[in-house]
Amino acid sequence: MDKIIYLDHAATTAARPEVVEAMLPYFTESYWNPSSVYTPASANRKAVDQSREIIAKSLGTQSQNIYFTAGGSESDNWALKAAAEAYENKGKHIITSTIEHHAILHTCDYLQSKGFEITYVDVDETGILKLDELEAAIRPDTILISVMFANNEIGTIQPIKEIGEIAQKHGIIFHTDAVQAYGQLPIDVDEYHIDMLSASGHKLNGPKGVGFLYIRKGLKLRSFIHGGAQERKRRAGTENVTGIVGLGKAVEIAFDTMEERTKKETELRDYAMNRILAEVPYCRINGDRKKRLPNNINISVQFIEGESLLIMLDMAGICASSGSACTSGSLDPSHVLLAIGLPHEIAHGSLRMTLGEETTKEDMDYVIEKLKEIVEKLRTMSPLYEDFVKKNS
Amino acid sequence: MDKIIYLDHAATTAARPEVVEAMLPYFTESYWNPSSVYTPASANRKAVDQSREIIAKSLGTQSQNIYFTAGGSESDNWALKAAAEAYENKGKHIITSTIEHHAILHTCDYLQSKGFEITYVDVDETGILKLDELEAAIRPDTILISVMFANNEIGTIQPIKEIGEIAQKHGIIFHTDAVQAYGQLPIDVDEYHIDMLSASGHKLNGPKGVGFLYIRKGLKLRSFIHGGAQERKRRAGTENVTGIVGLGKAVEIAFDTMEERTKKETELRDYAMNRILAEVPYCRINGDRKKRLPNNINISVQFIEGESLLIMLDMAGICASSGSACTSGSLDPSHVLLAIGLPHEIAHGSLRMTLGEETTKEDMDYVIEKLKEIVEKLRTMSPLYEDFVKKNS
Amino acid sequence: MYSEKVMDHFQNPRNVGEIENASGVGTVGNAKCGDIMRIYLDIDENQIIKDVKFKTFGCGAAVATSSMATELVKGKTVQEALEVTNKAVMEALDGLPPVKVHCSLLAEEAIHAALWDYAEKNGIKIEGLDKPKSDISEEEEEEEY
Amino acid sequence: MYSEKVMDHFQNPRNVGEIENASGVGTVGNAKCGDIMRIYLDIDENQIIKDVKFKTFGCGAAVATSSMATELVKGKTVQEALEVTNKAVMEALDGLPPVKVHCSLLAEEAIHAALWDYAEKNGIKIEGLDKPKSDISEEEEEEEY
Ligand SMILES: Cc1ncc(COP(=O)(O)O)c(C=O)c1O
Ligand SMILES: Cc1ncc(COP(=O)(O)O)c(C=O)c1O
Repeated sequence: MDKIIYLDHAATTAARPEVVEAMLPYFTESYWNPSSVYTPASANRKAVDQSREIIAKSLGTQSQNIYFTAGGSESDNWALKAAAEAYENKGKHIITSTIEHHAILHTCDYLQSKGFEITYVDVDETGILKLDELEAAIRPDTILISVMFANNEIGTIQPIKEIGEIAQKHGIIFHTDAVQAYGQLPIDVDEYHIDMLSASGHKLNGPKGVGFLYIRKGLKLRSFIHGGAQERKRRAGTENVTGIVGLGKAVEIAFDTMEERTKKETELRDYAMNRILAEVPYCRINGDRKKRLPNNINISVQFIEGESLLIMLDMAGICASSGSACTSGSLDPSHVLLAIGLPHEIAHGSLRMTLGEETTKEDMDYVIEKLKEIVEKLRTMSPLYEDFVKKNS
Repeated sequence: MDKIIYLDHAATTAARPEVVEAMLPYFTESYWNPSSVYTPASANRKAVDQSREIIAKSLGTQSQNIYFTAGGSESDNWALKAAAEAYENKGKHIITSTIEHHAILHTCDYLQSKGFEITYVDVDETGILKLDELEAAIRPDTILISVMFANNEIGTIQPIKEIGEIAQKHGIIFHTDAVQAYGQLPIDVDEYHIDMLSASGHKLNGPKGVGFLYIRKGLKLRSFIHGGAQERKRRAGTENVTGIVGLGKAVEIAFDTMEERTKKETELRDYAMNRILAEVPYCRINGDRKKRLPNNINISVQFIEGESLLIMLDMAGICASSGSACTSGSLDPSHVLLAIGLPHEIAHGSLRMTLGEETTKEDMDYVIEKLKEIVEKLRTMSPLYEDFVKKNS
Repeated sequence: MYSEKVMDHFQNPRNVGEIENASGVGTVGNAKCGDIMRIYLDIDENQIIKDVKFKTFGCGAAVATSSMATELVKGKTVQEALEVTNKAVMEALDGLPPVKVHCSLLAEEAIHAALWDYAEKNGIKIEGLDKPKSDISEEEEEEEY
Repeated sequence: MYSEKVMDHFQNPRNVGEIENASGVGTVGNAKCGDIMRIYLDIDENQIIKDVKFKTFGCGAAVATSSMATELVKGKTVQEALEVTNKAVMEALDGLPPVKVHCSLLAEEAIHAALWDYAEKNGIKIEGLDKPKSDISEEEEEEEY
C-alpha cells in the first residue's frame, strides 16, 4: 500500500509548510545570536519577541510571562521542580492526578525521593478528576496542584477552571500540562486561574524540540537551566531562533483555524466512534463522550491485544497507537486506562486514533473496515475469545 | 554598507546548506515520532541513531554513550547536577576553573546553595589552568572536576589530557564543557580520560536548540528531564528529529573538513593578530598565542571601552563581540579577562573576533583598517588616553 | 523492531486453532503483561506429537513465538519437545527485541504446561518436567548505562 | 537597542574635547562599570556656561549622554545647569535601555563635579550643589518577574 493514513496526531504532527517557510531564513541567513549587539542580530531578537507575543496573546497574557523551552517535558520538569524548590519552606506536599503524562509522574517520583509528598487524586470512569477528592487532599503544607488540561490517551478534558478556583481559594499554585490541549482548545490563563502552563510545539504542527512554559508574573520561580541571561535570566541557552519562530507561526495558524478545524474533527470523531461502537462487537469507548479533545478516539477492543492490532493496522497503512505503553519499552498497560477502571486484559487491547485536519471521512471509512477485519482475525486466535464464546454458548 | 563581515562564530554560526537540506524532509514528510511502532516511524529512529553514531565516532566512543539535549547549557546543567546528586554520598566537593562559561558557573552557584562546596582553580596569565593548584585542591570528598576544553572568550585550550589523568588518578569524575572546542579540535574521550562532555550544535554550523552530553558507560547518572523513556530513559521528551539530524550532518562535515579548515583559520588568525599588534598602539593579545582555538582573536585595546568599539565596528558592517559581558545586560567586565589578570579598564576594552571558514584575508584587512580608524577616533574622546598622554609628555 | 521471520510468523501464524479432545492443553500467561498463550497437543501412543495448535492473546512477538514453537515441536517426541527452549525459539525467529524476550519464555512454558497436562491425564511422569508456573514473572531489564 | 537620537549622539558626539584653563573640570566614573566621564566648563563672570567639552570612556550610552548633557547645559547659567537632571538627558535622547540608565546618572554627576570644581576654585557656594561622589554606585536591577 502506498497511502498512509496518519492517526497519531497526539504523538506528533507534521510541521506545516508555512511553519518551515517561516523558519528557513533563520538557519542560513539570519542566523545571528539574538543577544548580540550588532544591528543584524536585532532582527532575531524581534523574531523571538514576536513569537512570544503571539503565544501570550493566545493565552490572554503578556509576553513577559512566556518562557521558551525545549518542549513539553522540559516545561513540566521546570514547573514542578522549581515550584517545589521555591515553596518548600511553606510545605512539601504536592497534588496531582493519577492520569498525568510521565513527564509529570516521573518528576513527582523524583520529588518524592527528595522528601516531597505527592497525593494522586483519582478520576472517575470517564477520566474526569474528582473535585471533591482534590479539595479533600489539600493540606496546610500543599504548595502545588498540577493537573493536565486534557489527557493524551483518552482525550478527557479536565474541569480546569474549577480546579483553578479551588487552587486559588486555598492560595496554592496551579500548574497545568496543556501539551495536548494547547492549540485545540481556547485557554485563558487568567479566567482559569492557571499559574503555570506547559506546551510543546510539535503537537500543533510546529517543530519538534521547542515548547514553552507560561509563568504567572510574580511567581518567584528560579531557573531550571542555569547559565546565560536569556529568557529574562530564567532559562539559559542560546535561543533556538528557528524553533521559536516556527512555534510562533504554528500557534498563529492553530488559533486562526481552531474553530473550523475542531468543528470538523469533532464531527468526524463522533462519526467514527459511533460506527465503531455499532459495528465492532465487544468494544467500548474510553474517556468522556463530550468532554474530550476534538481529535481523540480511544477504544478498547475486548479479547485482543493492542500491539497486534497496531501492527496489523500498520500493515494496512494506518498509523495509530495503543493505550498500552508497550511501545515505550515497558510491559505495563497504560496507567490511564487502569485509572479509569479497566481490567488489565482490556487495558491491553486499547487503540488510540487521533485525527488531524487533513483526515477525511473516506480515511475513517477505510480504517473502520480494516479494523473490523483485523479484529475478527485476531479474535480467531485469541484464547480469551475462545473462553468467552464457550462460556456463553 | 551592504556586505557584513561576521566575526562572531563563537557566539553562533550559520547552519550549513547541507545541514538544512538534511533536516528538511523530517519537518513535513518524515515527521514521525521515532518511538512509534508503525513502519514509517522506523526511518526516524534510524535517522536519530545515525546521528548518534556519527557523533560517537567523532569522539572515539560508542553511540550508546551519546545523549541528545537541547544545547550546551542543558548538557552542562545535566552533567553537574546529576553528578552532584549521584555522588553526594561520597562527598560534596566540586572543582572547576575561574574561567568557565556561565552555564557552569551559575550551575555551581546553584549547587553551592544546595550545600556543595566549589573550589575555583585559577589560571595563569594566558588562561591555562594551574595543574598544581588543581591537584592541591583535590580532597577525599571531591566528586567532580569540570574544566572547559577551550575558553569561549580568549580561546585558550586547556591541558585536558593532563587534567583527565589527574582526575583518573584520584578516582574523580571529569566533565569538560567542549562547546567551543568540539568540531574545531580532535577529541578522544578515552585518551583524554573524559567522563562527560558537553557540546552544542549551533557552534559548528548545525542548528540551534540541539546539543549532546557524552556520558561514559558505567556512570550512574540519572535523568535531568524526567518523563518518557527516550534516550535510554535518561532524557525525556519527544526527540527533536530535525535538530538531531542537522547536528549529525554538521558534525560529519565539521570533522571531514577540520584539518584543512583549521589550518586556514590558524594562518589567518595569526596574520591578523600580528598586524593588529604591529599597527594598533597600546593593545595586547589575550590568551595563549599557540594553545588557542584556530578561529579566536581576543585583544585588549587600552583607553577605550568595548561596547563603543563594537558599535563602531557594527556601523562598518563588522560583527564582533566584546570580552565585556555588557552585551548580556550585566555591567561587570568579563570574569575571564579579570581571571587572567587584566585590570578593569583594560578588561572593558577588549574585542573578540572569531573567524569562520568563509572569512578571507581581504575581510581581515578591511577589519584591521577600520579598527585602526575607530580606535583613533575613540581615543580622541577618551579621558583615560588624555591622562596617559599628559603623563608621558 | 521485529525481524522478518517474526513478522512472517505474525502475519501468517502456523497452527492457529484448537484440537478437540487434545492429549494435553496448557494455558500460561500474565494478564498484567498482556500475554496469554494456549497450546493444544495431539500425542500418539509412541509419545510423538502428531499435531499442535495454539491460541495467543498478545503482542506480535507473542504470536510469532507461539507459531514458531508449535512448528518446532510438531512431529517431535515428548522428550524432544521438552528440549525446545526459549532460546531455540528465539534463534529460529532471528532474534527478538530485548523487551520481548519474555514472550519466548512464555512459549516454552506453554509447551511445558501442555505436556504436564498430557502427563497428568495419562498418569505418566515425564523426565525433567516440573509443574509449570501459572505465571511468568516479569523481570525488569537491567539498566546497564 | 538604542534610540536613533542616542545613535546620532554616539556617532557624532557634540562638544568632544578639552578646554585649556577651564573654569571647572569634573571627572566621575567607575572603573568597574567601565564608564569614566570628564566635563570641562568655561563659565563667564555672569555664571553663564559659555563653552563645555567632554571626554568619555564608556559605552554608546555613556558617550551619547555626555554629548547630550553638554548640549543641554551650554549657554545656561550655573543654576540652570544644576537643574539638568539625568531624566532630562534621557528624555532628550528618547530614552535609554534599563541597563544603561546609570550612564545618564553619570552625566548628571559629571556636570555637578565640574560645577563643584568651579565653585571651589572661585570660593563660591552654589545653592543646592553637594560635593560629588567620586563613584556612582551600581544598583542591581530588581528582578520583577
Ligand atoms: C563554553 C560554552 N559553554 C556553554 C555554552 C552554552 O551553549 P548553548 O548556548 O548552546 O546552550 C556556550 C555558548 O554559549 C559556550 O561558549
Ligand atoms: C500530556 C503530555 N505532556 C507532556 C508531553 C511531553 O512533551 P514533549 O515530548 O514535547 O517533551 C506529552 C507528549 O509527549 C504529552 O502528551
